[in-house]
Amino acid sequence: MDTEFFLAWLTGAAELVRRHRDHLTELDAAIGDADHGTNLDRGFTEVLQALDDWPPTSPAQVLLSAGTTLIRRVGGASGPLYGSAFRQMGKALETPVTPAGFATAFEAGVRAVERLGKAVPGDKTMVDALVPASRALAQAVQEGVEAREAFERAARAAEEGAKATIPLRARKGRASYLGERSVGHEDPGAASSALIMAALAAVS
Amino acid sequence: MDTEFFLAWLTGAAELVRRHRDHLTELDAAIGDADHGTNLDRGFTEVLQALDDWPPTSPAQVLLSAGTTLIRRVGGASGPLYGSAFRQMGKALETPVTPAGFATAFEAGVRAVERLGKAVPGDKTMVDALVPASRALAQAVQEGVEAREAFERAARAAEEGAKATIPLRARKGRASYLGERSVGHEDPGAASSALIMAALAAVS
Amino acid sequence: MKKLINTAESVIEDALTGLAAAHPSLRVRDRVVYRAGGPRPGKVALVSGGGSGHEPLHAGFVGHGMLDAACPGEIFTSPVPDQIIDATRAVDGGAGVLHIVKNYTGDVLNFEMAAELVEDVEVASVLVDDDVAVRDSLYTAGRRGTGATLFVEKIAGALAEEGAPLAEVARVAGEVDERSRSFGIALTSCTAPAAGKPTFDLPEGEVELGIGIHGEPGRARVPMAPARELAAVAMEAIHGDLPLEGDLLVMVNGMGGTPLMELYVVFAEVTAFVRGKGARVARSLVGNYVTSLDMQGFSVTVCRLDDTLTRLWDAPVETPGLRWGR
Amino acid sequence: MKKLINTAESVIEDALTGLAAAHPSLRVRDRVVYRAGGPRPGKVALVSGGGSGHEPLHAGFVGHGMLDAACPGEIFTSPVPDQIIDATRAVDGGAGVLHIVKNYTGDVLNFEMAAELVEDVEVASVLVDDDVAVRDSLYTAGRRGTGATLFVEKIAGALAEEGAPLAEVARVAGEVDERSRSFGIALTSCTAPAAGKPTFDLPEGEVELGIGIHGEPGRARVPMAPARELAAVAMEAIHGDLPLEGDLLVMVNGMGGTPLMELYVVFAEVTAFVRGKGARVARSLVGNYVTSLDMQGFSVTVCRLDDTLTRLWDAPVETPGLRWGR
Ligand SMILES: Nc1ncnc2c1ncn2[C@@H]1O[C@H](COP(=O)(O)OP(=O)(O)O)[C@@H](O)[C@H]1O
Ligand SMILES: Nc1ncnc2c1ncn2[C@@H]1O[C@H](COP(=O)(O)OP(=O)(O)O)[C@@H](O)[C@H]1O
Ligand SMILES: [Mg+2]
Ligand SMILES: [Mg+2]
Ligand SMILES: [Mg+2]
Ligand SMILES: [Mg+2]
Repeated sequence: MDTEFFLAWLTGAAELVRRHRDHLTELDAAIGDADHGTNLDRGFTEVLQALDDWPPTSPAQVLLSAGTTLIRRVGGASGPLYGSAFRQMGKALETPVTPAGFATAFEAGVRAVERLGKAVPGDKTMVDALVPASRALAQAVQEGVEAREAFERAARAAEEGAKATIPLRARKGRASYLGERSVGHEDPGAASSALIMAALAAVS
Repeated sequence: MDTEFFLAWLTGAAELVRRHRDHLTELDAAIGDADHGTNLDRGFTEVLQALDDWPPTSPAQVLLSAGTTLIRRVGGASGPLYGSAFRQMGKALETPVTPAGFATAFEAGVRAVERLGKAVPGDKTMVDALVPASRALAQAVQEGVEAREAFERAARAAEEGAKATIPLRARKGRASYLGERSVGHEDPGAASSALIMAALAAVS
Repeated sequence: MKKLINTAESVIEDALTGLAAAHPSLRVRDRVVYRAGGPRPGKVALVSGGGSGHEPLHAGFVGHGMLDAACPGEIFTSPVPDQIIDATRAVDGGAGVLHIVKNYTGDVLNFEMAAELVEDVEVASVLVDDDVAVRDSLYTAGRRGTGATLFVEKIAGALAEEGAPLAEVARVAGEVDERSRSFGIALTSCTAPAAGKPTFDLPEGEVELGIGIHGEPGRARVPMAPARELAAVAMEAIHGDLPLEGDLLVMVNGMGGTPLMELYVVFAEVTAFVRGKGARVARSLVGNYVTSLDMQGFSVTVCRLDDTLTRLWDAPVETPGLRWGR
Repeated sequence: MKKLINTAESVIEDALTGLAAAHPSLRVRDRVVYRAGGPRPGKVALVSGGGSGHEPLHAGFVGHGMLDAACPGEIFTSPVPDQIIDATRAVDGGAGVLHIVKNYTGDVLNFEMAAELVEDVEVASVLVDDDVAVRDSLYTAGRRGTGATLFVEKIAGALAEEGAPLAEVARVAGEVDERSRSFGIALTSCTAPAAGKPTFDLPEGEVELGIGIHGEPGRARVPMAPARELAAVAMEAIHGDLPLEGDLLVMVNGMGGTPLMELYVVFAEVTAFVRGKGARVARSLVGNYVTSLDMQGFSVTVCRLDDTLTRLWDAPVETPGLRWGR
């Protein structure tokens, strides 16, 4: 897993976010303020721009650059959260990158989201997609399956985690203001997390 | 034609205006500001109230009271115009009231509208209903037909005059701001004038 | 129709109750809004009025440096002579009273009747007719009075505070009107409470050009366009009637339902347009000042300033709708 | 969607251009709105910010007696740390900087990150959370910051002008928040330019109770009712959380698309309600101050005054959105 791999991941994530932008915004309109799609699309566009302007020379640099850009350009709740996740992942990532090393770094990134947002699984946030993804990744690595397979399991876990937010009542973020009325809608941040993991699995 | 007759006329006019209030307002919405029906309904309601509070003892008093109330309670363009019309009619009315005397007084009332509003027939205003009504009345009286018949001719003339405003381009009042766009709509004030004349013909 | 009212019949009364409660500097009696403290001896008094639905105009401009009284009529219906007579008599401080009348048949007739009936007070009157969307010709009731009314009330009010005599205040008021022009564009119609539905239908993709402030349709209907183009339409109409030169007082006015953010977007375009003509925006106002109920849209009003008018515009004013310098 | 904009992407930039052109007392640089004239030596500086779409909040409250800088984010999206860092460094006059933060996850996270990164400036921060529609519990992100933000900015700003130290300004700012409560009701949704359609659908006969200021749906949907009843719903919610007693500062705030006349109707009802509870409306504001784009509706914010807060509220203020005393 070299620098190219991580560039491909973020490029793929940016494409998926762009393609699903309006859907993410609609999810946010239902239980938030209708800006999640535009926020992330703006952010990932800037991420690719920055990676293009200052070409990174290591996987860690890719993640650090992406995290910093998301923090500096997105705003809202998702900006600092995703930004910190990528930055922590970058800081924890050791080169050469092994699947096991990546799983550890990824878990550090997810921890950063939990620490910053103080959300736990079940609060109906991106954490509900990221934590299962992190677990699946660690599990797969332990089982020694090859990277590609491990990423696919993580992506599936994230996707299932996102869908599992539908029946939940939000306890964090804007959706929590709706109380009972937040039930029955998928959390936009969990949905975008699933997209980012899908992009990881799609890197070839 | 005694005091009762004139009270009956105004009572009938008030009823017709009430019944056609929304229609008059819709006509005004098309080429004005959507208040003619409410203006006149408010005005005639007050007219009856005042006639009830201070019972008039002569036909002239009925008209003077009605005119004053319309001026004091309606506002807009139609308030001063209709108000002055009834006031002038009252001033010019001689008792005992003969059909001929009424025709003369009515003409004086119409003149007041023309003087105040400076509108001439063809400008697409109430004048287009009132002037033909006045002419028909004078004509009928000259021919010596009985009152009831004379009033019916006047009402018909007013009605035709109102409908005849449809193809006209307004040159006075709010409708004139629309220029060509005022063509194709009946003038609300002409329509209300026709109602007032219909009430006259309906007095029995 | 969804409106924050109790009943369509009581809306004016209820709003005036709220206005009086919100502004101790005002007094409301018999449908007239007065500046508290009674007539100012020796000061020319200013009285204006017109249909309601244009808030803050006129009642929101009663106070030091502007109006002494405002006569609110029913919605979009000019006030009745009684209100104007009461107001004129009550505010006269011996120096006479200026009636500021927007040029609409109803307003003109009712103010004229009132003026005739107060022989005991010296009354002068100024007619505001700044709307370039209406050609002043034999074929119209003449230009409508719109945004310039605020300029006339502010500048004449400042002059009156300085102690100028009635004739002088009336002269300058007329001068402000002559130097001012307006043009309005509607994105939506407005809904009068009594009517209960929009005065006219305006499809999603279209706007009305040359609207007045009573929800009446405009001169023409065109496809919706970016703010830059809509601002240009309004400014070209104004510039074509009164060339933009020198120092200008410019108001970008919201029609009541348009948020401030959009008005600033329009103002940015208007400023660029003015610069493009070699003139200068010396003073400005951006906000909802002369409205048409809940209509979405804007109007631009431009006044060519000179040193005197600028001084009078800058003079202190203390009203609910306009306040600076005290 | 019909809006007076050029493009959904450029609306913030365009509006800031118009804001700067309209108000010589402001400076706009890198998405931060500053009070002209640079930092005030020895004066505690106030910085606030949040998503755009709430105009005049926050940029309209930059000036003497209120904010030293405002950081506007994208529409309904909190600003990024860079803006807050730039603003904090630029306005510090040596006495430290107070961050006024509305309680939303995004605002809190971005202001926190910024505060951590400016070790060179003494920063204190106050969290505004006045919306009683949201229960503050383990099950929510806590109460939203809405109308009380204006009260905090005005009163803390006046105290800072008096030369009070950062700790004192922060303490009083927190006290204003503790003494304030708000409740909002929407008649229509709002349309974010980027979304292009209303955030939620609200049928003709219904209203949303307990809305925030980001077009998010409220706590419940009920049939439309007369202003008197809607005002009572809002006031009961407030009174149930903070009993109405003594002298009150009351704001009846429009959500952006509601005309002033209707807000006065609501204010009349609110005043009557307060009187009914034996309290007194000692100070008030009626208008569009903390808005949600083009949403129609209103919110009521009440603050229990004491002599100090009243004095600070009355102190001179000179901003585009709030001005008196100079
Ligand atoms: N405290 C939190 N912890 C973790 N994730 C959160 C938290 N608050 C919000 N989020 C995530 O952020 C998403 C909303 O992001 P976005 O709409 O971009 O920001 P905002 O809510 O400020 O408009 C939510 O769907 C949720 O997944
Ligand atoms: N100058 C005028 N002369 C005669 N009638 C007029 C004149 N101006 C307006 N009207 C009449 O008044 C009617 C409008 O009355 P109304 O709607 O009550 O007042 P407003 O136009 O002030 O809203 C018009 O339909 C027209 O018939
Ligand atoms: Mg959001
Ligand atoms: Mg009318
Ligand atoms: Mg009218
Ligand atoms: Mg947001």
